[in-house]
Amino acid sequence: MTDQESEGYTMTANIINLLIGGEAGQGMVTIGEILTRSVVSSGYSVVVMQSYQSRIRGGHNTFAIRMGTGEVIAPQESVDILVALDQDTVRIHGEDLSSEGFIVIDEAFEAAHHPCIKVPFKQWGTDAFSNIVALGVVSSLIGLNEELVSETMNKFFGKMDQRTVEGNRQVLEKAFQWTAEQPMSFQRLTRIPNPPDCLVMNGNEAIALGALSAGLKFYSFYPMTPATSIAVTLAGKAERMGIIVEQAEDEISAINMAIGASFTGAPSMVGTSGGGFALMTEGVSLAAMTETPIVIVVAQRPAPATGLPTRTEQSDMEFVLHAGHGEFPRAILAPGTVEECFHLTRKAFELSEQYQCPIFILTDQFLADSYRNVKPFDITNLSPVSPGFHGDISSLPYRRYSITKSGVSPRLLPGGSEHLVVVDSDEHTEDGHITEDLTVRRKMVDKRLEKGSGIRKEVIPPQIHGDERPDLLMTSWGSSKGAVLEAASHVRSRGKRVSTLHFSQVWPLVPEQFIDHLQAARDVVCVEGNATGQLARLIRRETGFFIGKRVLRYDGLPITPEYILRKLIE
Amino acid sequence: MTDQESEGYTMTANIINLLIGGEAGQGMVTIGEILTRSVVSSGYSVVVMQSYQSRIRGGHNTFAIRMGTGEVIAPQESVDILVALDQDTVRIHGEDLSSEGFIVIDEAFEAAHHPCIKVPFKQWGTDAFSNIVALGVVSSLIGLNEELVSETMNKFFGKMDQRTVEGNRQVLEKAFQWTAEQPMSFQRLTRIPNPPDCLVMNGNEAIALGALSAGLKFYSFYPMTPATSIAVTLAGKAERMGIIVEQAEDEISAINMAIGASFTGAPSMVGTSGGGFALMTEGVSLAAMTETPIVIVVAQRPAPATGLPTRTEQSDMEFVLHAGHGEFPRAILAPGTVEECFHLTRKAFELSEQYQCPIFILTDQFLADSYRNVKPFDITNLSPVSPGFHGDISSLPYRRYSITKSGVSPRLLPGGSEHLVVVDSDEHTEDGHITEDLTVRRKMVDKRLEKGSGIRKEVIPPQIHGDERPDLLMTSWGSSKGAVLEAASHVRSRGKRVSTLHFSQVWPLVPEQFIDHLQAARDVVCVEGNATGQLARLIRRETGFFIGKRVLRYDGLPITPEYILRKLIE
Amino acid sequence: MVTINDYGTYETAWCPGCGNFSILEAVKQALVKSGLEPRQVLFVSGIGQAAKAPHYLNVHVFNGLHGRSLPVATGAKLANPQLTVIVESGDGCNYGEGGNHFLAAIRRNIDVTLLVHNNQVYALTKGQASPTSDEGFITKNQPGGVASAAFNPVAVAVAMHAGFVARAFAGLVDDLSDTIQQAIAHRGFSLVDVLQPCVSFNKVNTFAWYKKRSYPLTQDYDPTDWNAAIKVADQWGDRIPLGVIYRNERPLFEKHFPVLGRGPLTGGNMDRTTLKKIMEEYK
Amino acid sequence: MVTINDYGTYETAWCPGCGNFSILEAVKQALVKSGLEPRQVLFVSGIGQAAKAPHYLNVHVFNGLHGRSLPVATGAKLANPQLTVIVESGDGCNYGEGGNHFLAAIRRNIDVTLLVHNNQVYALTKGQASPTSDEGFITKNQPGGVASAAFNPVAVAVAMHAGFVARAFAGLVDDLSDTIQQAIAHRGFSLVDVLQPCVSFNKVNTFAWYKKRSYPLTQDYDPTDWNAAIKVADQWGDRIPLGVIYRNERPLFEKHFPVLGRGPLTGGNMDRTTLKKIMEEYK
Ligand SMILES: Cc1ncc(C[n+]2csc(CCOP(=O)(O)OP(=O)(O)O)c2C)c(N)n1
Ligand SMILES: Cc1ncc(C[n+]2csc(CCOP(=O)(O)OP(=O)(O)O)c2C)c(N)n1
Ligand code: SF4
Ligand code: SF4
Ligand SMILES: [Mg+2]
Ligand SMILES: [Mg+2]
Repeated sequence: MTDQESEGYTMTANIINLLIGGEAGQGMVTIGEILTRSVVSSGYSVVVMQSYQSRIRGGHNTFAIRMGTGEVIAPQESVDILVALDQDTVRIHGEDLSSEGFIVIDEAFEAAHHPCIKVPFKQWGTDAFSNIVALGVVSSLIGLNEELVSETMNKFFGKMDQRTVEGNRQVLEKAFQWTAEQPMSFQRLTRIPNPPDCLVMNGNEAIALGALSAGLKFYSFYPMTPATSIAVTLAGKAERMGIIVEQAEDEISAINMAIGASFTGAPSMVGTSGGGFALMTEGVSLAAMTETPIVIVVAQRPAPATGLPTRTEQSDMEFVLHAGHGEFPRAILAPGTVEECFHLTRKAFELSEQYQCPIFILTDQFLADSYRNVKPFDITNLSPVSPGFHGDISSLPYRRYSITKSGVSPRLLPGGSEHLVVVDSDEHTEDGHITEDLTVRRKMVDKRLEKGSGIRKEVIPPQIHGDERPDLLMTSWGSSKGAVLEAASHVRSRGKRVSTLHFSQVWPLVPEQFIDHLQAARDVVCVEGNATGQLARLIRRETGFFIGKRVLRYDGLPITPEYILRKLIE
Repeated sequence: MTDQESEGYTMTANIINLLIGGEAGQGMVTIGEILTRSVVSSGYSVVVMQSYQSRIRGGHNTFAIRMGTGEVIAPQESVDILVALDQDTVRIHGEDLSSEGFIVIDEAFEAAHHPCIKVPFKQWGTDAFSNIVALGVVSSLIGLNEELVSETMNKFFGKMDQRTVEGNRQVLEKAFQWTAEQPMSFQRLTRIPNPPDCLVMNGNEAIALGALSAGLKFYSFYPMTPATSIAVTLAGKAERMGIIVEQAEDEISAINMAIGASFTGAPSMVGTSGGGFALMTEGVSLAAMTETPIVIVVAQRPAPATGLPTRTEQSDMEFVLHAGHGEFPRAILAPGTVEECFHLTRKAFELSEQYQCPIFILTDQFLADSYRNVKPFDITNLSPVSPGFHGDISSLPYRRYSITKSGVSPRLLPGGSEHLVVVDSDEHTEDGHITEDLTVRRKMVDKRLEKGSGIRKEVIPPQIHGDERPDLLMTSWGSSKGAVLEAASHVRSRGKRVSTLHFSQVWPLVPEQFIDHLQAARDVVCVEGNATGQLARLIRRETGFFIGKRVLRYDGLPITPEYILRKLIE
Repeated sequence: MVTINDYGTYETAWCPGCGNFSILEAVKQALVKSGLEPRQVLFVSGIGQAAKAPHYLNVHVFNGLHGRSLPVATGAKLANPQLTVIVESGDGCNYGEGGNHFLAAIRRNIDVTLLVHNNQVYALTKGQASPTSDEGFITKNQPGGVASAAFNPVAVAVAMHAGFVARAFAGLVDDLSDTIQQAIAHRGFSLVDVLQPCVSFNKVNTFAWYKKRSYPLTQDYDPTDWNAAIKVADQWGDRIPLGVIYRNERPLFEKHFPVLGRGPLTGGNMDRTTLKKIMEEYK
Repeated sequence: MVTINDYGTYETAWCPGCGNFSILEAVKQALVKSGLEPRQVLFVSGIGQAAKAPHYLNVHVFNGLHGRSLPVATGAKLANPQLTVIVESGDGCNYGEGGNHFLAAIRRNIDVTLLVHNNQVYALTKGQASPTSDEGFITKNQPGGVASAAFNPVAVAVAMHAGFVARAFAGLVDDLSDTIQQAIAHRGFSLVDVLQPCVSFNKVNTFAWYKKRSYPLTQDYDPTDWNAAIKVADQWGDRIPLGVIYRNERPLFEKHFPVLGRGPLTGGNMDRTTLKKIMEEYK
């Protein structure tokens, strides 16, 4: 972003955007994670944006931490502190430096014309230590407490022998000292007296924890970026939590396994990305037909096909909405924050158990990998879902698909009672057996679709913020939530009446919840991480309201406030 | 249908609807096909509606031939001649008899209170002959020429020894004689003097022939009703036509094989139904990303999941429209007649070669199995598609994905020139190599989507029939074409101004082609073979126009004129 | 005590004379001999003529997608290891569409029994070649004859050291039910490939064809000897061995998951204390 | 004459020290020794670290979906039998996601060469178990160790009488390129499973680990003897045989299609006379 373009975007006081850049394998993520944790422990708010390539060593990756004393809700493009672990980082990100920005760099590298601090990274030990030097230098620059950083680092590295711990500590200390001695003035973050207890986690971890809190018992998957870290998180806790995490031979197996597990009573979830989800679509239809609860996480990345496997995009909404042959109800939750990842995953389990159908969580690489500070979840009052039917089966023999007004039939678990449970992927009678009776067919279609009415009643209304009769209303969904809110407040600060309409659930849409707002706005623009404006199209389909203006991003990077502001000017 | 319900539906003179009912394995299809061919050879027009169960023996199946002296365009529910090969047929279809209708039945069965002709089916020989008796009796009743039926039968059975041929002929002769001697008056079809040469084929055969005429070289598939007969048709002609038909290990393989074959230059097609198509969705996205031409036939049947495997439905339009992760252009052709099956398949090949992307043919069991009389296709002037680029590659080195204004890049075939051809499912540079350059990414997305503009220019406009400012406009798509037209003319005959708007291409939609008509109508009703009104939703999405009234059918049977009339009254 | 009547009698959608009837009979016998009550047993099937079988049994049934019964069975068994889980489906289902799951099930060695009605043809879809169709087999879809070699599931299973590998013939109901009983009793994955005449679409591999070629393994055959087993498994064509061809005591998949020792994974509960601790780790 | 330079030199995205480099080198050598020019050769790959290899070769490339290279290769080869078609991809790609296609390719015996970079791990996705990971192998996704038995592709291929089955080691570039050359020369489906150390995610099956255990088959070993081959194929763990393990002269898939004798199936033409005759049959 050139200075000119960023004009519209004024830095908020007491916010620092730090970006670490380097090759894969240089330990950038390690510095980044320790730093993030230290920053949060110091009471600041963070939004992390990770950007990496589909390779294990080399290339160019970045780990950006935007931190602040107030609430930080979005990533930022302009960089205040650029930690360059290689020369490429200077080349690629030098131009992103903000007016007060500078580069932290090894003395061996060139900073071109940019302001910089050259650090003797190798001075205090081997290569292995230079990451700790970098950590120390930036921690000191930001104004973090050395002791706190040291502790965070030790906790992060886990069990190590005393000598290593001591060695690390010394290097960190020296880095702090060296930095203090440098003749430079940089606006540190204001100290926060009694920092509140906060968790640090990314979107995928929050989904995993949300699922555990909802009583998840079975997770099956086939590895696929950016969904894999859900599996990693769950696998690491599986034994302790008494759940099964199984890597399947392919995605088809993953979803069918989860359906099998759910059928016998285990709250089940699968996670994947676009291409893997494509392979699951037949299973989605199976879950719908057999009325088996299942939660499906689709972590989006740029497509078609393999696309950009490690980048972000919001281009699978329509695919997920229509995935699976035939017609059946579903819900699609699209968390906008890490907290929402947790809570909407819980909601997904509740909906799926209640309506016995597939429920989706639609996230993306940006949110999946974005660490944030979150207030500890109070799980004391959160209960797990309780699969199956708990009342009396009044009419015998038991009929798995007995036709009810709500479309929801009493679900028993095989082995859980005296009754036999029969389910079928063919059209079936109330007792679950294959049928070719076309009258029954019609009734069963109606029954299944009727569940949609129930789901509709539980839709999360879109969040509306800002002025009442705005000149500009921005609609958005999913992970761009913070960026849109922040962009709106910037526009507002320039005197424009502006509001935002953000969807954390994109299906079903309930027009009454938002149509007035759309109609009240002079201009409506939809902000989406795709090339065609999928939400805008869906809104028109459901309400007739046409949104002609679009801020779209599809280069693999997340939507930022600056991006929106640039595009609004264009 | 009770008499009361059918009130709205007056029989047209000189149309007979004959329905043969019986168990699977009784040879009903054999009688049906010979009869259909004989009827067409006699110069009549036909629409066949086949209805069968997902089993090989037993159950209850029907083969209905609606025939007439004028144009017959739709199936019919009320039955004029009911050939009951078993007692169940009487029970199930007795009530469908029209006012002049009667049953043709073995003397061993009961016709209840219905008018009937009891035939001594076993009188002239063994069980094996009784189908020929049935054939003879109804042929005689309709007024067909015995010689012609006999010839058609021999042709149908193919090579047989002289004794069998003679035996069959004698049985047929006796059946004709016997019928002539019966004391009954039935309004035969008016003889047609010099019947024109006509072909008899069903929708799937027409797709196969259309594909052959378009230069198809490679067809891969995994068996799935109701698509399999495309494969059967092509397999039977493969060697003669110099093409390959390969049964794959699964649908995933089928589409990937076809993509591989197309990449090296063979015009390729796959065919499947909903569940199999679900497994192909990742491949659809691959074709889009690698820009490999491919034609995909989706023959719909009731879903979700296995549903009713042998019945019909129109519920996969939205699924097909959004199938595959990511965003890319496509076209969906939905033939409404057997002729359209032929011609739109050709168009699919042309579009797919021209725009190097997946093109869909969306049909259904009703049309797939529906035999019709069609005027012989004049293939003399139809040329095959010519894969690849035929001009000079001006800028070297050759770049498979060179960015052009139209989005279409010159496509060379590997081995077809001096140049190397590199294609990639990852985002790629112009020369086809994997890239993580995000500027290139954006350009490539734009390039691929730009092809959509070209496709839009070639959209088949929806067909509009009837009154200018109608009281009622019926919209429809695909296989219900004839039924809607016929229903409209019935409504019109009762003095109402009515028109129809039928889509044989459902994507892209070009609003300017039809929006005026929608707006000019007092009432608009959409007629669809699904439970949710998918075309109506799509029209609203693309135009904002809301169609509130719907005639939907989702019991597995095709839409008939009578069904529409009944629902319009409701 | 459980009797064959407990497993019910249903009208079927099969052709008269089909080998499926004897298999159904043998399955019932095996269940009774195993002393299993209907509600202890879950049958999982796919789509095909064979896959309809569970609808004709009075048991828990999950009739899923074509080719995907093994994954469903795996999930169901892991979630409730107390159920006896049996997959019953066709050769197309398991070796064609579901080939990858067949390999994975063998590798896992989960305690699921797989009964394959192997009629060497896709019957429900009206007679296409299946993976087990012999090379040269002619159908409407393969008018020039099948061009691929036939898949020998028994050989592949033995090569992969599957826990229990047997072949049986629908024409010998008692032997078949014995074999099924053993397969159910075996702790680990067990395959019973059942030669099943299809009278409508396979006019080559008929009852007589199987009858003539198949032979029972002798008493002294040792199914625990892999070297012997792989050779026997390789036989097909003129001589087709019947019986338990291979068997071992490989560790059970379930044993790798301590949690499975604690009964079904049924939901409705959540270890709040542990989860709270886990949350702490994110501080 | 073609030289190694014709196959180009590219920057790679692999880690320093990765076994993939030697495989790439061996592939180039084999292509040169086979006297093939770049434009005669089509490489098809899937997704994974191994699957990037074709991008580092100056050849025709189709880099498709994870697990689906064999079907693409099959279609490509059928449509243009004049191309030398080589699939190069990982163990996850071919034995995991693509397991069903592996079985089908063996059954077809189409003239395609399959080179599997077998590092016993999913590398590109950062170190999950692959089908060939040994039981007990620990990863972040399998913290309790892999619970399934390792897939032995060589044993399965031999059990299925694949046309050409070999195992090689990335650490022995000359042998490897020899083996690849033979695989290319073989008419029919050929598998070369290449032991490939992954320095980033497999700290168990390292260069040294493979070096220590692998041994070349002796001169007098007869790869046409199935009985011997299946036993050798079964070896894994302490002793890992290298070389051509099995080979036969099964009929080529392509031979079943007379049309393939007439050159590539390239479109642009249509036999109008025959089609007119066919149309007549619908009268
Ligand atoms: C995904 C998918 N593909 C194809 C089909 C169609 N189909 C149904 S049954 C069947 C073949 C069944 O063969 P097999 O498993 O051998 O059973 P059989 O009928 O011979 O007993 C096929 C291909 C389907 N239902 N789903
Ligand atoms: C359908 C689908 N599922 C999952 C992935 C994610 N994925 C990419 S590479 C890979 C594993 C690669 O392992 P392997 O084939 O052994 O190659 P390696 O990286 O080890 O060389 C996976 C699971 C994908 N791209 N597509
Ligand atoms: S078609 Fe074959 S397998 Fe199916 S029921 Fe009939 S005989 Fe049995
Ligand atoms: S991760 Fe492993 S396989 Fe991939 S390049 Fe690095 S060493 Fe090689
Ligand atoms: Mg079968
Ligand atoms: Mg690997």
